[in-house]
Amino acid sequence: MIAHLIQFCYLIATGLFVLALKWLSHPTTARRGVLAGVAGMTAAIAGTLLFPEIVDYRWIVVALVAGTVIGIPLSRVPLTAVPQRTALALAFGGLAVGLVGTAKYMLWRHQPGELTTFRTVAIAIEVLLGFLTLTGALMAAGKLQEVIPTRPITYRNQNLVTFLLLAIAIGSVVLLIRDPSQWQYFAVLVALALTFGVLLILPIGGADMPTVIALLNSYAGLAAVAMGFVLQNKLLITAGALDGSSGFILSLIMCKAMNRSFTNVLFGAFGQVQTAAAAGEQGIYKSATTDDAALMLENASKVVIVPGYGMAVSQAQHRVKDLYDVLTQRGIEVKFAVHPVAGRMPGHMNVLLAEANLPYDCLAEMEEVNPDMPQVDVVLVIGANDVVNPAARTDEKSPIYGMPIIDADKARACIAIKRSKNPGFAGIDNQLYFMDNTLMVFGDAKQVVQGILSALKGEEGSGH
Amino acid sequence: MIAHLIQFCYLIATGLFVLALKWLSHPTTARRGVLAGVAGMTAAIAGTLLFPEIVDYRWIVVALVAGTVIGIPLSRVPLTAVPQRTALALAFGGLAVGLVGTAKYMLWRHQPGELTTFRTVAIAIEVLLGFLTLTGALMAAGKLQEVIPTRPITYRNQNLVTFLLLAIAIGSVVLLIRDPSQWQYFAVLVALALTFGVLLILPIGGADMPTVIALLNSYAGLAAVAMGFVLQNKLLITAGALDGSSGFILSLIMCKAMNRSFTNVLFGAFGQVQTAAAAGEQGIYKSATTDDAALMLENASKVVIVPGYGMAVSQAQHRVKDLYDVLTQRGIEVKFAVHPVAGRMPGHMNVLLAEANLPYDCLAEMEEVNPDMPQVDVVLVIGANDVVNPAARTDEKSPIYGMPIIDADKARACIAIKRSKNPGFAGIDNQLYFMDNTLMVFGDAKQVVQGILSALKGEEGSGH
Amino acid sequence: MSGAEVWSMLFVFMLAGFIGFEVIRNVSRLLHTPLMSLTSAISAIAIVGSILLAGENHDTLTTTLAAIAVGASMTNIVSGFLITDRMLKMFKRREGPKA
Amino acid sequence: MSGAEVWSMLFVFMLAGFIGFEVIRNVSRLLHTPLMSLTSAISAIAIVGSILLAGENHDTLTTTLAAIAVGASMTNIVSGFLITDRMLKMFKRREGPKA
Ligand SMILES: NC(=O)c1ccc[n+]([C@@H]2O[C@H](COP(=O)([O-])OP(=O)(O)OC[C@H]3O[C@@H](n4cnc5c(N)ncnc54)[C@H](OP(=O)(O)O)[C@@H]3O)[C@@H](O)[C@H]2O)c1
Ligand SMILES: NC(=O)c1ccc[n+]([C@@H]2O[C@H](COP(=O)([O-])OP(=O)(O)OC[C@H]3O[C@@H](n4cnc5c(N)ncnc54)[C@H](OP(=O)(O)O)[C@@H]3O)[C@@H](O)[C@H]2O)c1
Repeated sequence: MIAHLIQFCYLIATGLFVLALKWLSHPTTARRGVLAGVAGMTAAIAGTLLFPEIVDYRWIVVALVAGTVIGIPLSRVPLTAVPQRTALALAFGGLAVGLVGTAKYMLWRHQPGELTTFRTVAIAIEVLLGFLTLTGALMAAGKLQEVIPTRPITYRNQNLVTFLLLAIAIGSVVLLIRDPSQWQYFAVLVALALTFGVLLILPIGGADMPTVIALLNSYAGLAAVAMGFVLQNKLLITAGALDGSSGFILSLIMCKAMNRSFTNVLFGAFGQVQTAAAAGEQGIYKSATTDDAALMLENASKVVIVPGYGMAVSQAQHRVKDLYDVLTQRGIEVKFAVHPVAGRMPGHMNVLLAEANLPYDCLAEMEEVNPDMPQVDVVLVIGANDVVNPAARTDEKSPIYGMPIIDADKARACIAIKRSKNPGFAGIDNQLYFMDNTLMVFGDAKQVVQGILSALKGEEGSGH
Repeated sequence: MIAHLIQFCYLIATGLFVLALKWLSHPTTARRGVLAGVAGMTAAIAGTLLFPEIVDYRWIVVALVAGTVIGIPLSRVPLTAVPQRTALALAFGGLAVGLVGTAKYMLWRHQPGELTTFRTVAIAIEVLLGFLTLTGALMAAGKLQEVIPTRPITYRNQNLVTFLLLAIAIGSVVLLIRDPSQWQYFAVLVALALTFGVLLILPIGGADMPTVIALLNSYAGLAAVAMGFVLQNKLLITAGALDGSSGFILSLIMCKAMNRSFTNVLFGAFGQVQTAAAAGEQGIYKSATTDDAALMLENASKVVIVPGYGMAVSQAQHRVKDLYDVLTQRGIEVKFAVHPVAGRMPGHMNVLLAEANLPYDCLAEMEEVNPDMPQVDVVLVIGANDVVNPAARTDEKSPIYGMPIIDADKARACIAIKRSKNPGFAGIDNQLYFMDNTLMVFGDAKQVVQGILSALKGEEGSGH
Repeated sequence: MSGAEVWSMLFVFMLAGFIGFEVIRNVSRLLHTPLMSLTSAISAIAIVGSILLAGENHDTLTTTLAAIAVGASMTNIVSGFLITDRMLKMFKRREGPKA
Repeated sequence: MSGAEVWSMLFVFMLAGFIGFEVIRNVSRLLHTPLMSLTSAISAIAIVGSILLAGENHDTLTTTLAAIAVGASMTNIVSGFLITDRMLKMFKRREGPKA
C-alpha cells in the first residue's frame, strides 16, 4: 500500500517537473513553471520520506533545516552573481551525488552479491559525474567571480593527458568490476573525477562559463540518472534525464548565439590566441566628459542604448532607467539593444533591466535594431565591449569573428562608457573605441550615467 | 539473452516512433519521418518474432503476407479517398485490438488467478476502445464516402441513452471483476462497445469526420496502451500513448481551425439546425457559360482561385494547374487561396494541388489573401462552398458563424463552379452565389475548367 | 504482476503521452493529412500483441482470431506507410526536384 | 535486479530525455538564465537518494555523508527555486502589474 503511495507521489512529481520545464519556456507561464517545480520537489521529498526503510528522521530534519537556512541567503545574491550562484549550486549537487555514491559503495562493499556488474558500473558513473561536477562547477564559479584567472589556461599536449587519465579511470572501473571489494580502485576513481573537473574548465575562457554551466547542469542531471539506476528509482531517472537533455540542448543554443561550435567551446581555449594580437595596434581614444555626453544626447532624436557586462558590474541599471525616462520625456526616441550574450549569462541584461522596472517589451533584439542603425544619432554603449566589437564582422582572424554583433559603429555617433582601456571578456581590442565618431567617457558606469543625468537636469554634473 | 535482445529492439522501435512523429511535423524532414516509422515498425515486429513463446510461425507468415497483399492496393486509392482509407485502417486496427482482447479473455477465463482486477479492467478497456473504434471508424468511412447520410442524425434525449449504456458498461465490468469467468458480462461489454461506436458518430455531421478520425486515431492508440498493460509490453504502451496524445491534440488543432469547440464537434450535431433555415429565402442565380468565364479571366489582371471539395470530387486539380499555367503565361497574376478546412481532410487541397505538380509555396493561406481581396478582379471558386460562405461573417445564427472564411464576396467579381443548387457540407445556403457580381458556371468542375481552357485557347469550349 | 512493474508502465505511459503532445503541438497544417495516416499506421503496433497470440499454439479459435488480427494490423501498417510516403512525395518547393 | 526492471528504467530514461529536448528546444532567450537556475534546482532531485541513505540507520560515517548530501541538495532546491522566482517576478509587460 505504502509502496503504491510512494510510486504515486513519484509519478506526480515527474509530471510536475515536465510541466515546470514546459511552462518555464514561455514568459507568460514562466512563474507557474516555478510553482510546478516546487510542487514536484515537495511531492518527491514527501514520497521519499514515506519509505518504510527510513527509521531515523533526526539527521534528515537537521539537514533539511540547515539546507533551507543556507539556501535562503544564497537566493538573495545580487543578480550579477546569479551565474556564480548557479555554479555553486551545481557544485553542491555534484557533491551530494558523489557522497551518496561513495557511501553506497562502502556499504555494499562488504555485502557480496550486491555489487553486480551493472551496479558497479552505475555507481562508477555516478561518482565520476558527481565529483567531476563538483570541482568543475567550483572552477566555473571561481572564473566568473574572477578569483581564478578568467583567461583560458592551457599546457602542452593537454588532450593527451586527459585521455591518459580517462584510460586510467576506465581501467580502474574494470578492475573494480573484477573485485568490487578493492576500495583503492574506487579511491582512484574519485581522485580522477575531481581532477577531471579541474582539467575540463582550465582551458575554457571565462566568457564561456555560462555555456559550461549549462553543460555541468546536464552532467548533474546524468549523475542523478546514474544514481537512479543504482537505487532503481524511476523518479531520479526521469528528473535526471529531463535535466541532462535540457541542459545539453541549452548549452548548444548558447553556443549558436555566439556562433561557436560546441567542440570549439570545450577545447578551443577561446580567448588566448588573440591576447598576443591585442598587443598589436593601439589607436587613440577621444575621451569626453559627462556634460559632452549629455549635450550629444539632448540634441539627438534617435538614441540606442547598448548595455553590457559593465552595467551589471556597476549595478547601473536603475540609473539607466532614469536616463531612459528623462530622454523619452524630452521626446527623444530611445531604444535598448540587448545582445543575446551581453553580460555573463544569457538574458543577463533582460533580467537587470527588468529589475529596474523597464518593461521587457521595450527591449529590442539585435536583429531589429541593426537594420536602422545608420539612422540612429547616438549609440550609448554602457559597459559593453565584445558585443559591439566590429572585429566580429571584419577581422577574420579575430576569435569572435562571425559572432553576430550590434553595429554600434554604423550609427552617426557613439558614446562608450567604460572604466579603463582594458579589453572585454574575449580579451581583444575593440576598434569601435578608436573611431572618429566615438567618444569615450571613462569611469564607473553608474557614476557616469548619474553624471549625465545631473548634466541633463542642468545641475552640476559629476563629469567635471 | 534473447529477452534482452527483444527489449533492445523494442527500445529502438520506441525511439524511432518518436523521431517519426517529430520529423513528420516539418515539411523538410517529413519523408525521413516515414522512414523512421517503417524502421521502427520493423524493429518492433522483428523483436516480437524473437519471443521464445512463439512456436508456430505458419499463421503469422500467412497473415503478414495477406496483410501486405491487401495493404498495397489500399495505398493506391485516389487522394480524395485518403480520409476513407484512414478511417478504414483505423477500423481494422480497432478490430485487431478487440479480437486480441477477446481471445486473451477467453484463454485466461479458465485459468483462475490470471484475471487479476488490474488485468480485467485493462482487458475491458482494451475491448471497449477496440470495438468502439471499429464501428466508429466504419461509420466515419461511410459518411465520408457518403454511403451513409452525411447529415448529423439525432434522436430525442440521445445523451440520456448514451449515459445509460455507459452505466450498463461500467456495471458489467464490475460484475466481471467479481467473477471473471462469467463470459456473458464480457459479451455484453463487446456488444455495448460496438453500439457506442455507432452512437458516437451518428450525431456528427460528415463535415466533422476528419476531426472524428483524428479522435478515433487517439482511441486506437489508447486501445494499444490498454493491450500493453494487459501483456505488460512497454513498446505497446509507448507507441500507443504517442498515438493517443498526438491524435487528440491534432483533433483539437482541427477544431480550432474551424473555430468550433471540442464538445460542440462531439455533441453539437453540427449542420442539422439550419437545414430548416436553408429552406428559407432562395435568391436567383446568374448562370453563365465557360466562354463568359474565360472572357472575364482574360480581361482580369489579378485572379484568385479558391479550390474546395468539389475540385477533389471531380479530380480537377490537373486541369486547374493547366489553367494556372495558361493565365500566368498571359501575365495575369494568379494566386491560390487554400482554406485550412477546404475539402474533407486538413491539408486536403494542398495534397491535391501538390499532386498536380503545383509547388506548395505558391499556395497562399487565407490570412494572406483576404486583406487584398478588394483589389482582386476575379475570384474563381472551384467546388468550394462553406469556406467562402459570407454567413460565417454576417449571420450570427448560422452554424458556421465565426469560422474564418475566404472573402470571395469582397472581390470585384466572382465565378463559382458547382454542379447544382445543393448546399455544401454544412448543409446551408450560400449568399455568395446570389450576389450581383457572382456568375455561376454549373457543371462538373473538371469539365468546366476544361471548357474554360479550350475557350481561352480559342477552340470550341465545352461550355455551350 | 509486480506492483513495481505496473508503476513503471504508468511512468512510461505518462512520458510517452507528453512526448506526443509536445511533438505534434506545432505541426504545419500542410502535414495534417499525412500525419493522420502515419499515426494510423503506428497505432497498428497492436500487431505485436496479435503476433504473440498467433504464435503460442492455442486452440484453433484463438489462433484464428489472432491471425485475423495480425492480418488486419499488417494491412494498416503497409497501406498507412505507403500512402503517407506517396502524399509526401508530392510536396515540393518551386526549386525542388520533380517527383 | 530483474532484467525487465533494467529495461523499463532504460525506457523511462530515453523518453524523459526526449521530453527534455522537445520542451527546451524553443525556449525564449529571455528565459535562459531563469531556466538554468530552475534546472539546477531540479537536478537536486538527488536529495531523494540522500534522504533514503540518511534515514536507514547505518554506521555514523555513512549517515554523516548522507546528511551532508541532504543538506547540500536542500540548499540547491531552496536557493534555486527562490532565485528563479525572484528573477521572473521582474519580467513584466508594459501593461503588466508592478512587482
Ligand atoms: N551572456 C552570456 O550568456 C555569455 C555567455 C558566454 C560568453 N559571454 C561573453 O561575455 C561577453 C559579453 O560581452 P559584453 O560586451 O557584455 O561584456 P564584455 O565584452 O565583457 O565587456 C564588458 C566591458 O564593460 C566594462 N566594464 C566593466 N566593469 C565596468 C564598470 N563598473 N563600469 C563601466 N564599465 C565597466 C569593461 O571595461 P573596463 O574594464 O575598462 O571597465 C569591459 O570592456 C562576450 O564576450 C560574450 O561572448 C556571454
Ligand atoms: N478539410 C477539413 O479538414 C475539414 C474538416 C472538417 C470539416 N470540413 C468541412 O468540409 C467543408 C469544406 O468546405 P468546402 O467549401 O471545401 O466544400 P463544401 O462546403 O462541402 O462544398 C463543396 C461544393 O463543391 C460542389 N461540388 C461537389 N462535387 C462537385 C463536382 N464534381 N464538380 C463541381 N462542384 C462540385 C458541391 O456543390 P454541388 O453538389 O452543387 O456540386 C459543394 O457545394 C466545410 O464545411 C468544412 O467545415 C473540412
